[in-house]
Amino acid sequence: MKKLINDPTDYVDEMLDGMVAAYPELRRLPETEVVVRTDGPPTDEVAVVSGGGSGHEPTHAGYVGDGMLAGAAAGAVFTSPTADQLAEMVRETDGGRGVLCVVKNYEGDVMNFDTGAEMAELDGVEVQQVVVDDDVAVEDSLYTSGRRGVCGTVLVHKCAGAKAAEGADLDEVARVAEKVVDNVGTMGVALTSCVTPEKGEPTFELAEDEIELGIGIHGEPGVERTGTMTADEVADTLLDAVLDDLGVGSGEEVVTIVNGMGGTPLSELYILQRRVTERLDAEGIDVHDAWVGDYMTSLDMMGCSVTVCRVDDELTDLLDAPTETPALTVRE
Amino acid sequence: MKKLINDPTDYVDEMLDGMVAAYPELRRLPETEVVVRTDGPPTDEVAVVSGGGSGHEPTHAGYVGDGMLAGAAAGAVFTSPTADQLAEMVRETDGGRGVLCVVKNYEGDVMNFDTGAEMAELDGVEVQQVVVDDDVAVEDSLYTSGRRGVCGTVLVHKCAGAKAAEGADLDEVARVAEKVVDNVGTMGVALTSCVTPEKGEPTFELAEDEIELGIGIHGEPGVERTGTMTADEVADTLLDAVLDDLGVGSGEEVVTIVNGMGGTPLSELYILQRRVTERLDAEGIDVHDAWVGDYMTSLDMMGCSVTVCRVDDELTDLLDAPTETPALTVRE
Amino acid sequence: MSGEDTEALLDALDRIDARLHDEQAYLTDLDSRVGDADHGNNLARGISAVTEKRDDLAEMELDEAVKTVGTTLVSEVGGAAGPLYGGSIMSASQTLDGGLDAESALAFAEAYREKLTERGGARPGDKTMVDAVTPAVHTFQRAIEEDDLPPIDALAKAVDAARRGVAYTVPLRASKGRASYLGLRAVGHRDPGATSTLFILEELLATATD
Amino acid sequence: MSGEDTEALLDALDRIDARLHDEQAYLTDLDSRVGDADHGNNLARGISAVTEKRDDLAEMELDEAVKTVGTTLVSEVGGAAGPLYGGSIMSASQTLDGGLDAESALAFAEAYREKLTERGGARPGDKTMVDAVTPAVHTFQRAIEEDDLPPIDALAKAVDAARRGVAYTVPLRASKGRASYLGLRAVGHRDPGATSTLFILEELLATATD
Ligand SMILES: Nc1ncnc2c1ncn2[C@@H]1O[C@H](COP(=O)(O)OP(=O)(O)O)[C@@H](O)[C@H]1O
Ligand SMILES: Nc1ncnc2c1ncn2[C@@H]1O[C@H](COP(=O)(O)OP(=O)(O)O)[C@@H](O)[C@H]1O
Ligand SMILES: [Mg+2]
Ligand SMILES: [Mg+2]
Ligand SMILES: [Mg+2]
Ligand SMILES: [Mg+2]
Repeated sequence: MKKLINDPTDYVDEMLDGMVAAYPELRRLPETEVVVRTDGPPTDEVAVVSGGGSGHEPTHAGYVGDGMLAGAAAGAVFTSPTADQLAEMVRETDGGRGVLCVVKNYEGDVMNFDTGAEMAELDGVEVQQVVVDDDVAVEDSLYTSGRRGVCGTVLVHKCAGAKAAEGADLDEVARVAEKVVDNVGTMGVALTSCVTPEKGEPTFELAEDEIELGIGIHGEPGVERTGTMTADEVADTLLDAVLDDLGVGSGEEVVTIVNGMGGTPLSELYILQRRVTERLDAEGIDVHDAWVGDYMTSLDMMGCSVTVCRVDDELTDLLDAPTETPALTVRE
Repeated sequence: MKKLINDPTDYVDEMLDGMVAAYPELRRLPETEVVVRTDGPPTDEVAVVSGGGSGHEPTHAGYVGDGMLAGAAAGAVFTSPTADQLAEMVRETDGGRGVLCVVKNYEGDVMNFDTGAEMAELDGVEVQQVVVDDDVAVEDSLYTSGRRGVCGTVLVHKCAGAKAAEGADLDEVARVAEKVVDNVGTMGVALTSCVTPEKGEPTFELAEDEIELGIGIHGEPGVERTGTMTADEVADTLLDAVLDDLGVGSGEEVVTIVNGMGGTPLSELYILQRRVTERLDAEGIDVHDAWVGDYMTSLDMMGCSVTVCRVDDELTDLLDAPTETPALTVRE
Repeated sequence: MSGEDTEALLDALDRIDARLHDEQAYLTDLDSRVGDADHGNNLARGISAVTEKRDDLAEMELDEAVKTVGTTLVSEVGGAAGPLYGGSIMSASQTLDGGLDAESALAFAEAYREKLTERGGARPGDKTMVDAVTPAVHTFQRAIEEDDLPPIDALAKAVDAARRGVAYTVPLRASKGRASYLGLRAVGHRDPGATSTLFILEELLATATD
Repeated sequence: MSGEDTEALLDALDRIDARLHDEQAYLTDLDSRVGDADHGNNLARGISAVTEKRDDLAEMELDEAVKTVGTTLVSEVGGAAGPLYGGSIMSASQTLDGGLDAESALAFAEAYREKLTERGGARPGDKTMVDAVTPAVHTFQRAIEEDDLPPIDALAKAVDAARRGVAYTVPLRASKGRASYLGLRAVGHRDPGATSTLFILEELLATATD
């Protein structure tokens, strides 16, 4: 499989260098894979930070900026960043009002963030943590490590970041983040596996007439392999699963994301969006905003996910608040 | 090849429906594949419009909005829109100050835009046309239909749209557009062919150890097939060709685009950007702004293009002017 | 029904419709070698739009019907083929205002060729549809004007000439259209537009000899 | 150089370094079946970072050196394996402050097992590295404490037990880690972390018997 890379072991380092080259408003903390705002942490705001394995671009550093994240830590491809990098990020972004860590629910991420937070707390930083587990494909049961955190995380970044920009305190920012977590669900599908730079081959094999439902964002195999479907069938399958899990119904208001996994053209995402809108209209569910694009990807995977988040006035105000980051800009 | 589509013949229609569903600020002109601003054409501004075959999303309709395009016409995949749709777009977007058509240099596009403009002129609309031919891969010679228009076109949209938003007249808006055309160059490379929805198979075959240099944006074969290269070698090859063509040198100021062709992950584009910045720094060329992302794609093609545009104060002001479109938002 | 000529036109359109759909994948495949893999799809979409208007066409005089075929192609095909095929047919349709005979067929052919070359700027040898059209029209003219052949025989000769024109495009590099970007790599492939022109002429001949 | 024990540690690390690089693709491939295709790369990156510190380690007492191995893994590996391997080694290193003998080896093994299960919350049968570690540690304890075997023989038995633990993960579904998302589809694949644990134990044994 061909890629536009140099040495695979330099993948993350060179990607981050390119990113800060393109966005002078971002900079790397020296000797780390942590990206923060060049103009320093806002001293009058809670810092919302995130991080995780690489390969999900524009997640995570793409959301660093005014009104969203104060910092983002990048691990190796699909591998949680290490605790000391996370501790460094927390220490560096704290402007005195505390730090909220937005963590996706993977054991590696949770363990490393836990340790990182402990280390920063020893240095006197106030830290809280919110764990996002929006993937409805996997039942939360004794037999799993809980549900995974996927694309809904971006909405947590947006709302928590906007709340922080309002000047709210750490408890309030954390409350808003939890509120999004409680109201968001996502389900994904893969048409092809991704190819990691180090392995250079598909993580799983799919035949020409197969798709994989319930995939995560790390090229993990999904929960069910099935025959190919039309775009409308895919939209229905993903949307049904999410609506069912959230119990959203007629008269409620939502924000949706039709998210590409990295190798799917935007045109196909719009074709899916068409059906998602048609379905939500038919069910009497009000769509406050519909995001379409590559928000949380899995390298070059062809596929998509559908996210639905139940919103109220507080959340819509936060979602509509201005932000300026490489991957998301909302004008005043 | 698997795709998230329904019937291939509905591809463009459903994509546009999904797009206007996601962006209420856009609407389709009835019975056409033309997308315009929902709030109507600005009556005090020249209307800048564009269009061409589909398959290049977010081009073209993704650039419709405040500060950029007043309208965009979508043809079938890789096929210029028809003259009557173009005429309809021109008539509908004219707010009384005339219309500038931004046309990419393909014979089909030029012929259809010519006819469409003639038809609208008969209805009393003042129309001017600017033809973009930024692809430096193909020599302009007796043996070609001139150079192709590719990703540099987005910069023409941005500058002409910003000039129109200032209230400039049609001649002035056209002058600015021509100025960008005179100063912009692009070269692209494919790692894989795209797959059109109707054909369902790669347009050309590339072996695992081959890449294709000098491709356009329609899955046309490129100008040279060569062995795989590292990201740095690719960046050098594309950048050298463009810089050489433009004759840009030390002390000059440029804006660059590292553009993905649709199937390439953002992380790889950043890796390319890293080298582009390194090279331009070394050559003493000042980078006013570096755009990285999918601006003009070729369906699901893996590959990229590098665009360089020589800028002066007039152009940087126009590029920095606020705009709000689905694919590009610049804050005040 | 507006007369024998229009009826013949409808027969021809039905045949062309069937043929272009049969050859849709082949033409698209040819275009994928030297262009952007859409020529067959473009023409199939166009001819379908034309035959959808069958009932309306049946009510028209020949020249009006042919003009409608042209405008329909212009407004449905897009790309290069739309204005070239559609615009040339539209423009040449005026020659048929007195119905179809040897003389008006000749005038139509020449008007079509003229508009096509004017619009696209291509000359013979540029590896485009012009390479099928020009020899076909010249041969048709000579057969009728100098050799006094009956129109059907003249058309048969014209089809042969177009076939040789298509073959002639194979060893050429292109100077017009998307194939021109390929330089020497276009050599060895036949031009899609010349090929579709041949298919259409073959169906016209089949209609005439039927 | 800080003594025989540290020298043995360095020998072991060199062997483990070679082994994990040899098995990097294999471990990653295992992880691609039930996880995210990075386990081999994660460990290879980690052990390389450790052996880069070879000269520093050589100057340290055994417990400090082992602790440094742990912190290096924690700060270089990331993912789940980083804190699990690195954190458990770090924490267990305290047991070695008097150097290496049968007793401290036993204490190290038990401390490692305890920290690992505490940190990850996995129990035997959850299809994780715990399935290799737990039987290995229990077997090692029994061999020394009850059967009075020399440490090397005890270690050999522990390696055997770990090997059976790895085999035991094959028919299981997972309840922890990424494999847990796969449900019954994880059945039939060995756990990558248990497998890498076995490889490391095999190299420890090889060092000891050398
Ligand atoms: N300038 C031209 N003059 C004459 N024929 C042309 C010209 N440009 C293209 N063609 C013809 O059009 C054909 C391609 O048509 P089509 O694929 O439908 O359009 P597009 O090139 O816009 O994709 C070519 O094979 C060639 O015969
Ligand atoms: N909660 C846990 N307890 C014990 N071991 C675990 C746990 N979660 C994962 N593992 C082990 O970690 C291995 C995966 O490591 P690795 O692939 O490096 O990390 P990641 O899962 O973050 O990609 C699994 O094969 C399993 O043995
Ligand atoms: Mg991982
Ligand atoms: Mg075309
Ligand atoms: Mg074509
Ligand atoms: Mg893993």
